[in-house]
Amino acid sequence: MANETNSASSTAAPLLQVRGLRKAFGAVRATDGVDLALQKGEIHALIGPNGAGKSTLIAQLCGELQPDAGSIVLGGEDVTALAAFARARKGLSRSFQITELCPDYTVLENVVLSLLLTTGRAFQAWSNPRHDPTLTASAARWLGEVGLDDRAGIHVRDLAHGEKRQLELAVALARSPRLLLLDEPMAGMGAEESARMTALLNGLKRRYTILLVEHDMDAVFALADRITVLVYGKTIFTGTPDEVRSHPEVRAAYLGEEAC
Amino acid sequence: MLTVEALTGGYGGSQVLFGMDFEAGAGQAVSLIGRNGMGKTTTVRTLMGMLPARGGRIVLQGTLLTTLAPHAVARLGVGLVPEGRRVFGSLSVEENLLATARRPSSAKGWTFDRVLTLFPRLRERRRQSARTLSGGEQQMLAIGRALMTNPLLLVLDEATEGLAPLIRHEIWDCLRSLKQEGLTIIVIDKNLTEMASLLDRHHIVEKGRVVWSGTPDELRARSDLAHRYLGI
Amino acid sequence: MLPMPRNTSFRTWVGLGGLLLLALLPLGAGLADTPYAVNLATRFLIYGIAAVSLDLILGYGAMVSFGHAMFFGLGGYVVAIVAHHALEAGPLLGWGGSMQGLVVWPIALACCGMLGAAVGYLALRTRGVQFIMITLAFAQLVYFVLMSLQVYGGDDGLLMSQRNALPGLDLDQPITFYYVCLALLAIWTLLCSRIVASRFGMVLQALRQSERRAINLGAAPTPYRLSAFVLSAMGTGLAGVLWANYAGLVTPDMAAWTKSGEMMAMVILGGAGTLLGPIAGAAVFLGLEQALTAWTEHWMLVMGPVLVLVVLAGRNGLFGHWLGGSHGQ
Amino acid sequence: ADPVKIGFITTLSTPAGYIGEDLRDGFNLAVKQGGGKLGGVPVELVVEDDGLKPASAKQAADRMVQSGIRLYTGVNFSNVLAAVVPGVTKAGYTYISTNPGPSVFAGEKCDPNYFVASYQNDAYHTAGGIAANELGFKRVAILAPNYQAGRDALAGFKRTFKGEVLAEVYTKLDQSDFSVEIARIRSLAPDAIYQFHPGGAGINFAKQYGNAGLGKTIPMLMPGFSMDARMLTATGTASEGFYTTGIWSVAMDNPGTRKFVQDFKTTYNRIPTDYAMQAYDTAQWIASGLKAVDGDLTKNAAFRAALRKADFSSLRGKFALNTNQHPIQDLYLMRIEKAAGGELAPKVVRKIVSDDRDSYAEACKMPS
Amino acid sequence: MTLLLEQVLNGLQFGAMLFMLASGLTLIFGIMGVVNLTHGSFYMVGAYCAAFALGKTNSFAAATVAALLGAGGYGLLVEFTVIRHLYQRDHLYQVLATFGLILFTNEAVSLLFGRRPPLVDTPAILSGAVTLAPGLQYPVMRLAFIGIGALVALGLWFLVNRTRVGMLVRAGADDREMVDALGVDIRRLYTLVFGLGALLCGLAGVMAAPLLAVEIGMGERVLITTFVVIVIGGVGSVRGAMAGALLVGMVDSLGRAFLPSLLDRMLAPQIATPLAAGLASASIYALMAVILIVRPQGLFPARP
Ligand SMILES: Nc1ncnc2c1ncn2[C@@H]1O[C@H](COP(=O)(O)OP(=O)(O)OP(=O)(O)O)[C@@H](O)[C@H]1O
Ligand SMILES: Nc1ncnc2c1ncn2[C@@H]1O[C@H](COP(=O)(O)OP(=O)(O)OP(=O)(O)O)[C@@H](O)[C@H]1O
Ligand SMILES: [Mg+2]
Ligand SMILES: [Mg+2]
Repeated sequence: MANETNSASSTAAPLLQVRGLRKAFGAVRATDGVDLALQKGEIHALIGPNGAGKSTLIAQLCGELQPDAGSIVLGGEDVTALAAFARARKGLSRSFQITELCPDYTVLENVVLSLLLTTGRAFQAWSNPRHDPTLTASAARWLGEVGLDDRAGIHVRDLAHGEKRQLELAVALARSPRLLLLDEPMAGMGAEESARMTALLNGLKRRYTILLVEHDMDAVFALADRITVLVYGKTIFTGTPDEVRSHPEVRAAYLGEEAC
Repeated sequence: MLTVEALTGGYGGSQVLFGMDFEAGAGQAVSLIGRNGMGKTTTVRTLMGMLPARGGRIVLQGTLLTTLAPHAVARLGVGLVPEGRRVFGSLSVEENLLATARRPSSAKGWTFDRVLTLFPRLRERRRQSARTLSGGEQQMLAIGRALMTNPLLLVLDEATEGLAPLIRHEIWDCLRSLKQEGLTIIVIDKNLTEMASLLDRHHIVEKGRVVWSGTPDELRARSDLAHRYLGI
Repeated sequence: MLPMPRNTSFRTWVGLGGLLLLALLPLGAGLADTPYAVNLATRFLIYGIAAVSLDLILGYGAMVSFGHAMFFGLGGYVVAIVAHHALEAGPLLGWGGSMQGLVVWPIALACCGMLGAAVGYLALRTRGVQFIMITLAFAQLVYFVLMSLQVYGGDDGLLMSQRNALPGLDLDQPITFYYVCLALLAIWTLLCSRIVASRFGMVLQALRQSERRAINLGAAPTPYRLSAFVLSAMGTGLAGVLWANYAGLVTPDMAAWTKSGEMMAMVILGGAGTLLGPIAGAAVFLGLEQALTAWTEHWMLVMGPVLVLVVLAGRNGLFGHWLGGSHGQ
Repeated sequence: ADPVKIGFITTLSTPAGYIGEDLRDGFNLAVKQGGGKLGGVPVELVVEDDGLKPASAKQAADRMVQSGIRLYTGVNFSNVLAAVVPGVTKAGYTYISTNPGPSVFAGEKCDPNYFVASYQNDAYHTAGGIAANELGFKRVAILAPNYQAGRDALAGFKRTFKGEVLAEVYTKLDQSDFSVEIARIRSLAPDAIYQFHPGGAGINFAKQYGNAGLGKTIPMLMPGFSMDARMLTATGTASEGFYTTGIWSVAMDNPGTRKFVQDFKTTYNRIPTDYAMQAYDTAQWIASGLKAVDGDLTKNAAFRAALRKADFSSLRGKFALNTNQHPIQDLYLMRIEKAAGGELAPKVVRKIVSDDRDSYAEACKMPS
Repeated sequence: MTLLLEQVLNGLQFGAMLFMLASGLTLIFGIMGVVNLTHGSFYMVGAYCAAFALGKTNSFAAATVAALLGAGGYGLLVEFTVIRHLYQRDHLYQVLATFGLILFTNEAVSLLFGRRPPLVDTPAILSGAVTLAPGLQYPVMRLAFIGIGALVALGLWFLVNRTRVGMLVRAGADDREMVDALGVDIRRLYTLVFGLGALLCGLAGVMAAPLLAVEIGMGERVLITTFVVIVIGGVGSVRGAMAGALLVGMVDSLGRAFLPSLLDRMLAPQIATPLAAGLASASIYALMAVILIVRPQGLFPARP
């Protein structure tokens, strides 16, 4: 159900089309008229200073926050008014900047949960999903991908911070989403894990469409096809990594000396 | 300043620390680095008294810390920026900074104004409740909160997680000048290159032990170490 | 390498062992010449059903209902009222009433289900402490309604002078009634444990642990929570039905807040989120109360500290740790 | 021989616990005076707390029935009584009520094994209506909590009261502050009020009524159990001048009462309530029955016959049994006044009903 | 008209009494995160201590001191032995433990002080009534209640929102361990705040004692109503407790005062009387249900 995009239309029209999105908290305009288009199969990075409104934008895309104005179109369908769970069922998946997992479940169960909620048979009250070989095998495979295979039976509450971050990614990836929103997936991971996740995401390129929010510039420049820069709720620039790297305004507002 | 000797500890049934050894001289900056889940945070928590030490000693300026409660450790001058920010969500930015503040011993100490000058972003958000801050803003707040206790020893556990590059640079700059003022610093972070100019010593942690220690230059020279223990 | 929930087979064995023990109890009581023991044990079973039902939402869904006694009361009142009309008072809305369990019991459960759906729908708009209090509020409303039902005895309650009939069984026989209760408890517990381990149960528990995560995975919270709430209401209603038959009397205090508190105490005492634990919790709670009241009139002086100690000593009730429950931190 | 066991189920916990305590102690006093015997037969009291929960009481009763206890008493609330009595009488054992006498068991559901030593529930309230007439009150306001006994109370009063009821006020069951009702009474300015609130609520009402200064201007009339000895001490001077109705008072002038009050005071160090008196009477009555069968309760018919004779000297004076096995007795109007020692006590003003019998007896077809 | 005014004052006074209990509870419950059913017991202990001291010394001042010391001291004891181990635990366990404490306290009090409700008379300075308006006399005791309620409200609001203690307590509810790690002895702080809550109960106890029967179980009777107040007002905020207390006080009092005559005018008396009584009994619960359905967090939640 997740990946049935009409291929003919998807090459032409973007998978995600955001127009004029606005959200204010009192006097703070966290999202101030954002336009954004994601093509199917691209990794599109969203960068910007702290408090620029990236997480707020993601929250509106996934349906946790209702925008004040603007529209969100996913695969040709206007989803602006849909609740978060309904959007998730339409193939949207996200990771959280501040880890959100089920602490009393094991690592594997967390992934199984993610998978079983894509099957459309989640409201079934008899069989035990932990004994379902397709679910567990697929979940175990994803744990392998993020490097947590030896932690499968551990309760999430006993994991180290970095390991939770890895699991956070696995849970989001496992659903084979149509559109993946990643909010700082590398934050809290060590250098090795960051590199590993970068490689993993690189391998998923073209198969997955990803909106990537990240402050780890190595990862961003290694992965992104295009980069949008958000400052004070407004997009100031969209372009290829090279263009962004050399853009003076971006360097002043965000990168500092990093790009050298 | 701080000496950690043969420290062991862990959670409930599982042991995590198997004899940590390191020290930080007064006015020095040292790091704990290593892969995920190797026990860096556990070391910090044990140091702070948030977890009981099962063996070994932690001595701060001649005082044994291992039996003290966290607030007593903090009052000896240890300021903590915890992993995962842990700001007080229902307090405003201002209250977060003021609630646990302690008066500086010298005129040059940290005050509310000085913290807001370091992080202008926080000044803009003064009355906002900390729960609704962006991830990076929360991180700034956590650092500011620790500074407001005017510590002698500052412990930063992944304090730059989620911060934009520009801010990260500012923080490293700031730490450098703090060090110059005589503050002792322990950093846990993954940005080796960015840290290099601040640090006197690295400690690589592997499975609850320090397996190697040396200056940043020595570490740079030994690429095998970085590969073996840090996976780079 | 499939990590199964620990203790699954262990728990199954404990369950079966307990069932066997309970099944043999009347025999033992007969041998020991303490026929009253069967009566007492029947009480444990009835409250066991209520405790299991409450645990379903409390232990697995983190819906702390402080008003579950309303379903206990309603279930009891429905059968007692129908019996009252069948035996004494003449037709009710043109229906002569019935004493057939197979007719009346489902009606009672349906009533509880409907009340559960209505209360649950409204209460589930809130969380946490507010949920505790709004369920309490509804229970108090039910309590006041029962109090003011003057035709059905008001605060004096309503006697049910005869037990319901089940085909082929004589429920007036204490031992038969005991086995009926036991069978219902066993079936209900089995059903609940299947539900809890199922896909539905997995999502329900995920909603407890991290609602935000579950929603973003595509789970709509209300249908899951409401279904569990209704099921739980019906289970508690069943206990009320059995209680009315057992005691031959329904009173408004079946729906009082203290009753809800006692049910909660049973669940926690036995270990929330374990299903089997609450059954044991009910037995311990009632047994203790029974033993202490018979021993001294100052029994609360002992009972109170016992409850406190149980909380202070164990992380999850008396049996929670042992049964490997999922709840508690 | 083994002592005769008497099941004594009563409310000892909860705020109403003091009533159960007085019932138990009053009964025990009689046993103690008899040297552990009633009517020459050794008895053993099996006391159990019902926590004011009908279901718990029924549990306890069922257990005692199964363990072979044949004689029961002690319950202090109607709803608890309703739960206990059917099980006991169905088994063919005897129940003697020390306190409540609900109308169901006085009428159609009367039973040869069920006796009442106290009064039928309506008695005090119908007497209240008569007292109001005799005191010349024309316009009254009446108040009671919104539950069965409260509604029965006001209905009983209205049955005999001839004047105008200005307002019939039902208070909340657990209400503790009555300022609202008192303000309303003040604005209605009736000749008097009749109110019935048991336990703590009764104390609260009386205290607040007195403190609001109404005690002096608008007389208050109430059933005696709404201002028993203990409530009186807790209410203090606010209660001075209130009228009550009742069957007995500590100040009653007869030798039995003088001795009882004296003994009770020395044994328990407090003034007995009506409940204690009723329980004491119950014990004496049981003594007369036990004596007749020589402690053998299996002689059920003989025991019942002996009880029906009511051959004992009641502290209240006259005591006879109606066909429904409820008492026929006199009722008095009393007024709370300072006694010689300065303490407050209800003093008998006059007898207002002689040989009061309840109206339900006609509906009772007592099988013998 | 004066009747209306008087009934409004009655509502206010009932609200003030509820507020004194609710404010302490909202501190403990909303801010410190402990569902403390024992709260009503502190009130009872306060009232009993007052009655005891009054019986011994005949001085209301001594009674007040005894109530504050007794309730506060018992609060500290309970915190020290039981509650302090429960801050980190699920609400469920707090409910069970404090339920046990209620049973214990009730029985202990009845053993210590006997089952006989003791007498507390209104002190001389507070007895009598003042004329507020022509035809409107109002008891001084009740006016004092309203005044003290208002003072407590101000003081608490200041403490919670304007002092460092308030900030620290709220911070502790978010993350106890971090407050500790930043150098504040959170245990001691919590003990003191808990004691303060209990102290307020003692105050309510001694104030209520002249008006009400001092008896076992007087705590539970108001406990549920107090919870209703807090939930209506929004958990954890003093302002909310204030609003909730006034609302509940008014609805309850005015409902009892005017529902019967209102319904009498519209319906036949045999329907109107029981209906009015029933409605009055259920009014505050209905109020709570409606408010929670419209505003699930209550009127002024501390943490939106
Ligand atoms: N509920 C809220 N009320 C008030 N202000 C809010 C609220 N939520 C977010 N904000 C503000 O909106 C701005 C955008 O926040 P957002 O979390 O989207 O930033 P971000 O770009 O994700 O930053 P970071 O990189 O630090 O995570 C911030 O300044 C934040 O303080
Ligand atoms: N609360 C806990 N209970 C049990 N085990 C824990 C707990 N927290 C951490 N652990 C375990 O302790 C080990 C060390 O964890 P620690 O958090 O110290 O690692 P770390 O070096 O800080 O890693 P990271 O870089 O991911 O933060 C890990 O294996 C982890 O699974
Ligand atoms: Mg963000
Ligand atoms: Mg760490």
